[in-house]
Amino acid sequence: GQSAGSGDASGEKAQLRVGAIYLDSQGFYAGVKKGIETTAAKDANLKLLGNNAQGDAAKESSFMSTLVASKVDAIITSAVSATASTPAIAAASKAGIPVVCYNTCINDADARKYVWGYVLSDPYVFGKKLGEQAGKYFTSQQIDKPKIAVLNCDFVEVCKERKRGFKDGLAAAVPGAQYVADQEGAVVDKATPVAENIITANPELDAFYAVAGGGTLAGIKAVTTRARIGKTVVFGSDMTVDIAKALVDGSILKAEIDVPAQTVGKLAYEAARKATGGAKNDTFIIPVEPILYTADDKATSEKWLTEHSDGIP
Amino acid sequence: MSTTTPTGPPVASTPARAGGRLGRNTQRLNEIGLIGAIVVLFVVLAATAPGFLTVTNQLAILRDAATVGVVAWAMTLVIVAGEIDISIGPAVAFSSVLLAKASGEWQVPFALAVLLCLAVGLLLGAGAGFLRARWGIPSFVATLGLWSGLRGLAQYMTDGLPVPLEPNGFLDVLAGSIAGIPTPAIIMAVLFGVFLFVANRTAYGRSVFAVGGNAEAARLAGISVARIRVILFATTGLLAAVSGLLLAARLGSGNGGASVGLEFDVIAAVVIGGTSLAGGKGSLLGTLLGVAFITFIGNGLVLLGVNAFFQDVVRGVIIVGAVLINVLLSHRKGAP
Amino acid sequence: MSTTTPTGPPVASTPARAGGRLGRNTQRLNEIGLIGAIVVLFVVLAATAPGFLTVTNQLAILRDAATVGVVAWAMTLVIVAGEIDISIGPAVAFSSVLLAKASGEWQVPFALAVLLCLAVGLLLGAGAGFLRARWGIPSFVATLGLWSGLRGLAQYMTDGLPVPLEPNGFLDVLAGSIAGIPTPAIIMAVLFGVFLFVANRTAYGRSVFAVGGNAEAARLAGISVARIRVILFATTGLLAAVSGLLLAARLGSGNGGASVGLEFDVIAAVVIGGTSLAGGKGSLLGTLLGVAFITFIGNGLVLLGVNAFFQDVVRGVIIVGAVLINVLLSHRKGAP
Amino acid sequence: MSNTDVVAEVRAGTKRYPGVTALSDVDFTVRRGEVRALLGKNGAGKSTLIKVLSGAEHLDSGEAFVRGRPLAGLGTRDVAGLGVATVYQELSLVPDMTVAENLFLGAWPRSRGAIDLRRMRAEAREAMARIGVHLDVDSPVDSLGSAGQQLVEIARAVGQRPALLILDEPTSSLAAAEVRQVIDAVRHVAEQGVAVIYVSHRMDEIRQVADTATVVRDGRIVETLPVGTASTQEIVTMMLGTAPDALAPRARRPSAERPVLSARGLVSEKLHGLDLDVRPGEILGIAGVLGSGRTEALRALVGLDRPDAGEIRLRGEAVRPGAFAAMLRRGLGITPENRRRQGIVPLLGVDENIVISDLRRVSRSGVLDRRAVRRAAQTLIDRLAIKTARPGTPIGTLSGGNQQKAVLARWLHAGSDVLLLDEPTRGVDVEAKRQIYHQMRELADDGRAVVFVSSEVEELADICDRIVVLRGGRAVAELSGDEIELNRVLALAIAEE
Ligand SMILES: Nc1ncnc2c1ncn2[C@@H]1O[C@H](COP(=O)(O)OP(=O)(O)OP(=O)(O)O)[C@@H](O)[C@H]1O
Ligand SMILES: Nc1ncnc2c1ncn2[C@@H]1O[C@H](COP(=O)(O)OP(=O)(O)OP(=O)(O)O)[C@@H](O)[C@H]1O
Ligand SMILES: [Mg+2]
Ligand SMILES: [Mg+2]
Repeated sequence: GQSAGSGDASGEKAQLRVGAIYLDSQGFYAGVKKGIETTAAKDANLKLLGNNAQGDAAKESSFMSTLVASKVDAIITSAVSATASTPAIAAASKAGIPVVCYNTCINDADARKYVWGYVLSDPYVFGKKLGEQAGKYFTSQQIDKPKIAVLNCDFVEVCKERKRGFKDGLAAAVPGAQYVADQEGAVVDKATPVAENIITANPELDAFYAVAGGGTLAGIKAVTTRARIGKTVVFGSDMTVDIAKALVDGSILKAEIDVPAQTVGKLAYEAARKATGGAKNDTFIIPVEPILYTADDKATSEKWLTEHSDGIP
Repeated sequence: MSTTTPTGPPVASTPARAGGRLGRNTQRLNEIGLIGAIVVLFVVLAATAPGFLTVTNQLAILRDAATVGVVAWAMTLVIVAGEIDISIGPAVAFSSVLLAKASGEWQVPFALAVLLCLAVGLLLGAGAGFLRARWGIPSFVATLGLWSGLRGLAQYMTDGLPVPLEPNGFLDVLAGSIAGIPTPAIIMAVLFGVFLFVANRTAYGRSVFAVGGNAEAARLAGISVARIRVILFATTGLLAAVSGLLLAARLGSGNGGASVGLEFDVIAAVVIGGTSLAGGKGSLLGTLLGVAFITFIGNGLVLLGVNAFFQDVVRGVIIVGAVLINVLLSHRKGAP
Repeated sequence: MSTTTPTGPPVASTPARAGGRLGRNTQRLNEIGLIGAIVVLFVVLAATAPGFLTVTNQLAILRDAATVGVVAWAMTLVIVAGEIDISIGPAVAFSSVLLAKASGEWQVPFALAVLLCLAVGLLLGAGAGFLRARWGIPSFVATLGLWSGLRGLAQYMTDGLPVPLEPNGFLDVLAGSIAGIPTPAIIMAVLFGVFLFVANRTAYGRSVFAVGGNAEAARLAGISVARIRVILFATTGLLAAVSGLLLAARLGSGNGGASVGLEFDVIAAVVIGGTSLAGGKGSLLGTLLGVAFITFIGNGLVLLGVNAFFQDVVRGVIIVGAVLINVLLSHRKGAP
Repeated sequence: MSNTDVVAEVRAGTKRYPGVTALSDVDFTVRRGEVRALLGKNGAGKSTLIKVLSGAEHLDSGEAFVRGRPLAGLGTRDVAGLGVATVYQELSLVPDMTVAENLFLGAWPRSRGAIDLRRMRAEAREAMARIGVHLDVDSPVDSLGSAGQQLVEIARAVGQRPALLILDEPTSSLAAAEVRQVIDAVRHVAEQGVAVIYVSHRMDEIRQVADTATVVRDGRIVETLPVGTASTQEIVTMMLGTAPDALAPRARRPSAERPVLSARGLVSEKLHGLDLDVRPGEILGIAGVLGSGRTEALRALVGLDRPDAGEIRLRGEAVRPGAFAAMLRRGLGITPENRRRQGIVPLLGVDENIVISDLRRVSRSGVLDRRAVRRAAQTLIDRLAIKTARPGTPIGTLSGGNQQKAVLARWLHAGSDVLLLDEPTRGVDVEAKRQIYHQMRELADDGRAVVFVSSEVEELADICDRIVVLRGGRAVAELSGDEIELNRVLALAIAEE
């Protein structure tokens, strides 16, 4: 029974329609998607309209306006950009459609005006925790001027925050850290040669800091192919099966920071569901703690692997 | 070279047939076929996609159509002339960045910043056209250079971050509606009228068809082929800049990473509309239908909740399918 | 594309002269020019980029070259035949995903999974070729369909996630080295030899040149133009699959989002190598140099620590610059 | 098929293209050792008949045989296997490939899977020698010029040692000396028992080469007759279906006016100090063998090429060389030698192909006036008797002669008063030729200057008021009025340096 006129509020609503927008095709969003979908599966008579903005604010805006125009009941989104996503989210809010952000959102002032709630793990904290762990590692190895190369994903704003957090966290323990390279390395196939070239240019490299999952894998690959195992280590972000395995192995990847994606999805969906019911949200931020995994604590990583046997983080 | 190029339509067992005499009828046939396809699509979506038929959604479709349509008119002429421009996506993103940077950081007065964007778009396009016209660099290569260069520049200038724009009345109008119709759609419609007129009723427009049909003959008949080519690319550059302004208004910021792959949507719309990549024939009406087709599909796929990645599969199949049907239709017509 | 691209050195004051007569000399000249450019580039990088001259870096360059090179040989013939294949990047990514899925989730024996990948690559390419050959769908459109469809499918099958591969000896060899030389480089070199022979010394290879130079003449001479076209695209499909295997081995996983934009690097290498997008002429030696040129630049830009975004700008300028220099060289030669 | 001498036969053959019946109920037979000319107007169906016999097209009804084998379902390659070798009307060579490669296109000699380059070259030389031609087998064919290319095509066909050799207008781009070469080769081949079908619009050539002629009109065979006994007048009447009009009036009155266009000391790759004066009110013929620089001379005069040295004056004023657009504006017009490649825009209508030379004339304040376009085109279509269904019919579907007239009409539309016509009668049938001659004469009478380049010395001698002979890029002789005589022009053009 799909009536086209879901716009009319009168009478019994045939179906609840929720739009979900994923920022790009990184593994994290596959996890969020799974989280949303498994939680939503419990609701009968619900249609989920998922879409992927592929990191493109123009595409996001177009999806958003399509969802708004067709009068969905709620929208879950990870905003492509703090500024560029604002008009679309504002339009949704003005059309009376509650918007729930997760992972990324628009700038704070506007978010509090237009967004019902924000499932957030603070990227600065995310980076900082890893930075502090890196500090511990270098201190324990008695390296006081480590040469570090960053594999960044600066085309996403969150990544810059993560990087800032990492640098601050590390500087607290190891003020002499030097950043000898800072190249884009977010997608594994592009990042691998870049990481290898960085080793070439900096033969004495002590560590890679990868701001995203693709870079983490690339760093591990490069250290392996350039026979720097035991000399260059990797601090990475975002969990995947390969990364968990590398942690268990422990010879290259020393620490990994991750936001549990499926939890984020679950929380975001629950928030959206509440919003459609007309509930108010006083706290605005719905916090999610990033989880730090280290090479020393293999058990946690192994547990992660069993819990995510389908490969979706 | 010279001696070679078979002028006719490319291939198939009956190379001569698809050609001239039937050119116009085939064109018409193709348009009727497309209208049929669009009507079917519309009915199917109306029946299956909740919210499709609402007025707001139809207006949203109009707004989205402009993203592809504005540039598609200019692209039609480029392709009719036997050329191609693959720099659209980066050019649009670059223009949005330029507007934001100029009116913000560089403190250029807003009206001037808008003019600057348009002028730069025009000049960049003209530059690619000049490389083609003066040095015979294939337009695919010349615009591939722009494709890579402008994307890089836009991202480099902004460090990959959106550059916020001060809101103002002009931007609000661009992002909003006039008399209930989305402004981009109005601009698209006006430009369509202009291009329809230019293509069919001006010396320039007819010269484009002549150049696409046989550049050497056009040159010997006194048409300045080089000038035409420069103007063609200058026009796509200009309209990409206009698209960039619309994008900036819509997003309230300049975005170096936006509009990835837009060039392919635009080219697909033109080709679905029956314009031949071999040059010499095509119609704006066809492109209009192609834009409508592509936009309906994009909208429908979202409303139907089709998996985001799978949408690309559907899109690929549909592009090839639509062109295949065009070809089959003209073959049938061509048979004795 | 096909028949389209205005043949011959389009413009300039002396269209007749610049043409064919000088074809071969020009080709040679272009190659000499490229070798010169590569030598200059090499010297500059050796002097300015730390670590450039090391053996490991030179081996890494060889490995990187294979990413572009393996497919570039097949692409050279496609372009010589007056066609184009823009589906490379998605085809490579799709093949890596297929290998990982088949050998993992679907529990196909590994050797069979490898064969499956190659067969599927071949068939997809042949399919695009068939659309071109049988129905005259421009190859740009046919492969645009694959471009969109395969990327979508690869991402859809994996949900955008890398699919881990069980390590095994075969993959280790593919990802590793033989006698100190990276395996991909060896594969690239062997394939280069094969293609060099095929292009110049076999009936198929010469037929490709004939089809690109004058398809109608080739048809009248009894060459099965349709068969040639199908084989051409089947070959790029197959080599894209091989590239996909190499990628999977290197990354230890299948990646639906990998190799974005690879098609443009491949086309750029071929075009920089002096092969004409208008079809009919080109050389594998030129493409080899084009691949070397592009790889050196990519390596050098990273070693020099150039801003990632700005690298795209440099790349755009260099592509156009290289082609422009080719053109200027042949013009000078063409002058009396 | 009892008669073993019959090499090829068509019985009740009909072939339709959309809108045209190219062949209708045709019966046609050709025997060993016979050279059969095919005659007919443009669009009569000659090329279609040939394509049917070579397997490039198939009959809609009726049957075609080669050496007794029905051709239904066979492709060009199969038919070639039966011993049919064809030289098509449109050049079918691959420009960037060498002479040797082109000679064996698609059938390169192979050994162990690879092309045997040495054997290929040797056999190529042999094949060229067989028709008495000596070209560098390693040079790319597009360095040869059209004569050389045509000879390569003929050598390719003859080299296949065919039972049936088909030549579709093999000489339309050749001049006297080369035509001689082709005719000798054909006779030589026929003497060895090969059947030959030979298409040409030149009657004198037909008389030299053919034994019998088949006249085709509107897709039907009118008659097959021995060439020796029929008069040209009779044959032409058969082709046209009516008695031909009188030839263009020979005026033979060189103009005494001051030159409107003159060149002094032009030097370029193929010109070596050319002097030339073009006067209003006359038809100036330019004679010369292939490669004597006629095309280059016209291209330089009109500003398409920039000569390395020399001066060009228009109405007494020196002009900047290479300023093509300016020359057109100042009243020059050129019709190129290759109509299909350089003349027409095939998909555009006849009307647009005509008015393209001056769109302003049919515009009002920048907007094309459709009625003005139609009117201007219709006037010229009527004046030149261009046969077209509608003014808007795509020009690519017209016969060669009519296309040529439309290209000429372009410059009448633009009001040009100096017309440079490069081979305007190439591949054009008798009737259209006559009409073109008449036009040229009318233009000259009207006080315009007409420059007429042709490889057919006969027609130059017939209609020009003055003839300049080019040799080696230089004007070596000038004849005017009654000095003009066929043999004299021929002798001057061919004479050795
Ligand atoms: N491929 C084709 N498609 C449509 N019509 C065609 C085709 N080929 C030939 N025709 C038409 O068939 C008729 C016969 O053409 P054909 O080429 O046989 O004439 P022809 O006698 O060789 O003329 P010419 O002397 O100009 O070479 C013409 O009306 C022509 O327009
Ligand atoms: N595509 C072309 N465009 C312009 N000019 C050409 C083209 N192809 C050939 N030409 C010129 O026309 C000439 C054709 O040479 P060809 O052997 O046919 O003798 P021709 O035209 O009779 O020579 P000429 O007119 O110089 O006596 C070539 O020398 C070349 O310079
Ligand atoms: Mg003919
Ligand atoms: Mg000539």
